[in-house]
Amino acid sequence: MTTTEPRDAIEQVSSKFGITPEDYMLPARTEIHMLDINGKLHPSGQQGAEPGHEYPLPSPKALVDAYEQLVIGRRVNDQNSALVRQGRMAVYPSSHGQEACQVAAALCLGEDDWMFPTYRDTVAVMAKGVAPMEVMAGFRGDWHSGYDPKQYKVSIQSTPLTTQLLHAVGVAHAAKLRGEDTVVLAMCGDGATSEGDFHEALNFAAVFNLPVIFFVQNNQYAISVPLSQQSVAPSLAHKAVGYGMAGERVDGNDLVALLAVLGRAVRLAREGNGPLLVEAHTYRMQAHTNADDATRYREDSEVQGWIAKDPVTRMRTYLADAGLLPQDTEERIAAHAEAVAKNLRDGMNSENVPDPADLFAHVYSTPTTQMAEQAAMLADELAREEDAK
Amino acid sequence: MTTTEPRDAIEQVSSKFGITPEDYMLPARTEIHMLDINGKLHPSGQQGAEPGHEYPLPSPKALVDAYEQLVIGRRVNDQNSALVRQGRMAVYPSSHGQEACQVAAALCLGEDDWMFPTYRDTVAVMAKGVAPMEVMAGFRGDWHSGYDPKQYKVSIQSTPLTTQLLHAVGVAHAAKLRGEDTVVLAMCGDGATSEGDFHEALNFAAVFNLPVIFFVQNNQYAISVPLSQQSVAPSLAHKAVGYGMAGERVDGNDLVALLAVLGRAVRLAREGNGPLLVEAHTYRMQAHTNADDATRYREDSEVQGWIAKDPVTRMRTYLADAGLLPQDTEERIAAHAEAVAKNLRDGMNSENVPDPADLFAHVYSTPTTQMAEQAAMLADELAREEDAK
Amino acid sequence: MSPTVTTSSAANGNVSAATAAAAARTADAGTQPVTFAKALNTALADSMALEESVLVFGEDVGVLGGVFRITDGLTKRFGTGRCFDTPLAESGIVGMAIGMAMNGMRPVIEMQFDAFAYPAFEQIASHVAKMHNRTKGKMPLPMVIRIPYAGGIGGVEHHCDSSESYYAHTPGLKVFTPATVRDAYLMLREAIDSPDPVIFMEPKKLYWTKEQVDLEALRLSHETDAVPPTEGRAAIARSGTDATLIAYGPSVSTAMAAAEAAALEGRSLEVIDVRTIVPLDDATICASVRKTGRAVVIAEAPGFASVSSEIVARIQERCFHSLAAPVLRVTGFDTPYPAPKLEKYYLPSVDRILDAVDALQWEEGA
Amino acid sequence: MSPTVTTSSAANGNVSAATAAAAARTADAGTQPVTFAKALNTALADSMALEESVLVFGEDVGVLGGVFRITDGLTKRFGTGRCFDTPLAESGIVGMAIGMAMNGMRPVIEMQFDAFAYPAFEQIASHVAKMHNRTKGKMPLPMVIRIPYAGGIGGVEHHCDSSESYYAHTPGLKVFTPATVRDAYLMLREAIDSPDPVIFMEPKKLYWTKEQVDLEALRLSHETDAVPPTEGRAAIARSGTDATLIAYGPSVSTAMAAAEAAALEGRSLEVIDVRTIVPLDDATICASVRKTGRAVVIAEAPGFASVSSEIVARIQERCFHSLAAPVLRVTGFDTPYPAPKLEKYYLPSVDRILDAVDALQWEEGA
Ligand SMILES: Cc1ncc(C[n+]2csc(CCOP(=O)(O)OP(=O)(O)O)c2C)c(N)n1
Ligand SMILES: Cc1ncc(C[n+]2csc(CCOP(=O)(O)OP(=O)(O)O)c2C)c(N)n1
Ligand SMILES: [Mg+2]
Ligand SMILES: [Mg+2]
Repeated sequence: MTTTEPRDAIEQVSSKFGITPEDYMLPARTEIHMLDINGKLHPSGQQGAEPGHEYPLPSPKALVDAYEQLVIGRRVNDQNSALVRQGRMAVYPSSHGQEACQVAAALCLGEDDWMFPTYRDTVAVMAKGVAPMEVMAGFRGDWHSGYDPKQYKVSIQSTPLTTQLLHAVGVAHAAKLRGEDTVVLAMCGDGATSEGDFHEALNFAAVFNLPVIFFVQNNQYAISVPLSQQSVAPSLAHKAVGYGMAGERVDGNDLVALLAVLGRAVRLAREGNGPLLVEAHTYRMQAHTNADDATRYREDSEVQGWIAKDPVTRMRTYLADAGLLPQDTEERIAAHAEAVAKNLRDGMNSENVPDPADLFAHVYSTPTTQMAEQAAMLADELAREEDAK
Repeated sequence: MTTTEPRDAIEQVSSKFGITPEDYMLPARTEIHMLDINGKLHPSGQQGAEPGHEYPLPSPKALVDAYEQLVIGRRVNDQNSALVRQGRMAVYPSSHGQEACQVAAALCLGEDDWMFPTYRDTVAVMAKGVAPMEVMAGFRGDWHSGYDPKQYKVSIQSTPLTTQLLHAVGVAHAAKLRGEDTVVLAMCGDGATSEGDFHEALNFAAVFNLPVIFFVQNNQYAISVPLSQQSVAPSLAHKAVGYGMAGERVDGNDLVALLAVLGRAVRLAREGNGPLLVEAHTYRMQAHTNADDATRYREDSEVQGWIAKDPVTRMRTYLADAGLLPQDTEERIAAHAEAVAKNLRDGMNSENVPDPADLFAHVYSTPTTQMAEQAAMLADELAREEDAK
Repeated sequence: MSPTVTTSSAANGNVSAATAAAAARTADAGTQPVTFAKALNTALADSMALEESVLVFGEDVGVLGGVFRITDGLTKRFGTGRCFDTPLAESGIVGMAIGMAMNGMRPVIEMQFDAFAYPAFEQIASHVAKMHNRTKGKMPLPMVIRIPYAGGIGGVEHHCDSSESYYAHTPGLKVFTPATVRDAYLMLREAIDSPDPVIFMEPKKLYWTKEQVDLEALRLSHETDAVPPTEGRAAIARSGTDATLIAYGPSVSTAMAAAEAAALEGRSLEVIDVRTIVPLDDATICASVRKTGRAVVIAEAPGFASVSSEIVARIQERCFHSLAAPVLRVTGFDTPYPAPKLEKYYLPSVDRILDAVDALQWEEGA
Repeated sequence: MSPTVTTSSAANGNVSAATAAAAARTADAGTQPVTFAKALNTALADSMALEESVLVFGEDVGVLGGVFRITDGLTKRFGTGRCFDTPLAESGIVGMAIGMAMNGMRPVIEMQFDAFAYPAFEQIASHVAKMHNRTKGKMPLPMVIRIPYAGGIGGVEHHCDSSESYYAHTPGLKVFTPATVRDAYLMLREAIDSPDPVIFMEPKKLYWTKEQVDLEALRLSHETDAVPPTEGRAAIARSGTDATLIAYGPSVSTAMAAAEAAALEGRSLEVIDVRTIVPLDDATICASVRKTGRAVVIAEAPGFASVSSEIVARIQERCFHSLAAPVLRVTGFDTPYPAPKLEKYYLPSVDRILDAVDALQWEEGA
């Protein structure tokens, strides 16, 4: 990784591209899109990129691998929603409709790169390799989080909005200070961009010239609040300018474009060009969570309009047309997805009873006197209950 | 005031100017400046504005009135710094060197318009008409704030950085809901732009299309931290873009340019075109406060360089050259400034002993039982002390 | 789970028996089952109808009506100028509300959940709490910050904090927390009318509980000052003679259930519903403890350095010689709020309260 | 104002007399007057020298050395990679520190003043406090948040808050506050070594106080484990028999002065310096109160729902039958911290402490 003075980074990278810093920071005039809604590839000059800055098409292998994750992601979303309906799980914020973003977020990263996901990014977390049943611990109410962030380089799925972007900045900063070339992908939604921590995270990343990709899934809603009441900027990607950072927007239902845009962003960041902001336009096809009633704030016709843009269908059509999906491949992928779903079902159906003593075991590294006292009190209470039986 | 849908405001106003929304939002390519450092007027085409968007020169009367406030402002700063050195006052964050910004901030507003100042904006607060000794209550340690914000439409001088910008947004929002055409000027420093509340305030103002001017005095330092460690954006005015707001930067030591830029900003806001962000480039000539030692973090040569750009000298030269400063005017202004200074000296020299009972009187509108109990306890204690004498 | 609140006449000396009886008569007429949520919703609507300066805003409070539906129908009835959604930023919401209160409005804002008020902590602690004092009363801030709080609903992390102690410890804030449907209505109206800022803590597990009340009669009582204020007046939710249980918000119903269970065993417990944590009604609490000689304070929040510590400290400061045993506490543990499957071990339970009552040194005492 | 701390052997049962004597010998050699600020500065430097992962950052901590000069010289000695300024954003500072701690560093960050930590409240309450627990210990967060706090320096508003109760009430945080120069050094080193996040509250009025200490000897003692940890161990700052004064941070010196004054009047007061508010050393506090039968708790913060309430509550819960009088409190009033000219009326004073001691029912008691 080259170490550049933050103030010079934008000058240097923009001159590499032969453009002004402002043009580097401002997103391309339109979003980047590679597949049209029928799964046909847009001609290279019509993919939204500024002339001379076209994105290369990812390799066939990369595309098929990504498609496999896409199919699994859809299956995970639908399986989990079903488990919620069956009462096996308390809550699941589904990313149905956003699976292309989820998959690209995981696949653009190298093994030592970190991801900072939100509650909605379960599919991305699994696609980065976290064991599904470890991911599900939180949703089934066993414990707040069930996997080891260090092992997978995936932080816990953050509930307090946008707070995790700052943690991402810290992880990148620590890595940079040690001379490691780790890239960090930090995820949030459109609504979350309004929080103060969004601003602080982007500014810190820019000032310290850190390799962080801020990846905003603009799914048009923050629970019931549409984007128009969240921001009146030309796009969320335009927010990059205020931090001296590059922004780009991309069709969030187009897995090919996402792989291209996030791929380049990761490369630029790893090369020491500082952070980038990528906004993906997508749509939350289901309610915010199962506890939400989306009919109160949006028309069904709007939802229907997005079915035509479904990321899975588009990708399947494209790959099939390109001859990249022979029947055995399709079958293998379908079987894989089914296996994942079965694993989720089996896992959720096997009862897990957390140990009440755990309440006190992890508040501090070593329980304090107070923790020990309170643990003893509960243990005594439970013992007496046991005796009374 | 026309009521425009927030999303359309930028489209409408930019089309009025015959430019694209992005060009409207991005500041002019350079800062706006009207006087050069020798007090000569730049030719109209060389004042930094985009061609066709030149700012008109304020009227002679406006310029002389502003100059009067400028001279008073300088005198206030120097008198207060002297009072601190003499131990008559605990602390005074001087705006020496920034008086042009201070004066323009006050004079661009109408009587019903509100101002939200910081600890450093004492001169602006006085220029808006707040009685000087009421302003000084805080600095002499009598009480946290000494004037009635409603009476003067000047909020208390805010210490927690950037928090006041949101209050400004609320005042503007309330006025707008009642159909009043109040404009609100919200002030902060360069360092303060890094706080989350800055982001939230600008976004709220833009989303609700409120008539708020965010006026950033970029004096190059946040205590010891230079701008380069605060932001790597091309300018602070560029932050406007991320909110769908217009930005402009201006020479903050050029009172003529400041009056022109803030004047137009206030007019645009009052006409319903939404908020604007104005960044003034200036310099904090003295230490952060008397408690600070600026030699620890900046070279004296840097400070010296800014003496040549002194806002008072430049303005005086310009007005004198233009024949707008006959001797009697100069004398009247000098006498006025002296009178203000004497008033400050006299006020600070007359001892004021706050009443300890006030500790409890204003925590709630009507003291609670607890307040009454604690007030009685203190009163009893003081009575016993008195008896013991 | 619908405790009947008997207002203590000691605490409300200024209500004539006649007025109270009249109110009771009116109440009987249109009484029907009403949820806690509906009472709050009606209080908002009634306040907005009466006073144009009352505004409601926050996250999802507009067309959705709030994630708990407390603001349901307000945008439709009063327009988007009176009840509206904001961008997603809590400091922004509180900060903007401050400015609105400075400029003649009475904002009533919603924080979506307890832990999501924390981004606004600086605005609350440094401005909401202090504006009136720092301007020597020249700039009052009539505003209400509604915070759904506490647990018992199997919520995920950050959705179940009992955060009342942070606010109670901050001078300049008033902190209200109703425990009954009737109080939900009356206390919210009172909070909105208050010239001081009020942190209005709503026990979210109570939103769906029902009580027989007549909202129209309550409206009339409130608007004609026929009911005494709740501010600074604890309610004696149940009379008793042997020991006093002191609770508020979500814990009142647990305390009532414990008192009922204790009664079966022949022990008469008095239950005090604190209602307004700030200002606290020392008088009612102490009068009860002086009478019973024993007390247990119950709260969901972690006990350490909390409102429950304060109540214990005050009782022993003020009623020391009436105490037959130390004042005990039954609170949440000093741990983060647990995941759903463990919350039953965390929350103060009837059994745990009864254990504490049993521990009040009955042999040695009076 | 430089109280000598005699470490209670009760609280530190594991220190052999020999080790203590050895430490005392070493200490005598290089002893010189050292300010509280210098002790903190040296603790930071020694930790950084020993351990590469220790980083220092915040507002103005780099070339300026912090507004109180606690980080003076660190950038020069360790480079801008180890001690550096950040943009002006407290949530950003804490949030970035969390990420650094997640990725192998031990950040020690400075909040410039007490009230300016409030913008970071969400990061502190929802993440710093909870990360270890929510990951079942898989993701510890070794980090220290240094907060200059409390008053007595004639500071303007928002610069004198005693905010320790907010943190003490939040499970998962440890809260340390030294009252002596020696403890300033040792406790900061201990905080930096701690695997858990520590809120390190520095009483700003003590920054310029001096004590005779040998910093090099302290360093050696710390690095060779020759001194017992302070965590969870209150210090008996002065021994006495008639009543116990319990204080921490800025109030310890006031309590010591009160004890001295009381001694002149023939009353023997024991003074306990709490040192670590979380975890709290119940044992030492209760042992003292059981011995003396009387106690006054002293703190600058508003008393309501505070650390001082907790200490009172615990004493009466645990030592009820040893108490000859109610435990009293001398605290800041329940008002915002006042402007400089009024702070002398607000702060716990020697006289007010003596009044409280006088009120401990000496006639009726044991
Ligand atoms: C700080 C904070 N405030 C409020 C909430 C409650 N909340 C949870 S999700 C959500 C909407 C988020 O919208 P967006 O960022 O667009 O993400 P999406 O749910 O659409 O993926 C809200 C308001 C929260 N979790 N954290
Ligand atoms: C929230 C908050 N954090 C920190 C501080 C301490 N502080 C006071 S002034 C200041 C620097 C502000 O710099 P800038 O915004 O550029 O304004 P200037 O002082 O230069 O006018 C700092 C860090 C504060 N007052 N409020
Ligand atoms: Mg969204
Ligand atoms: Mg500055």
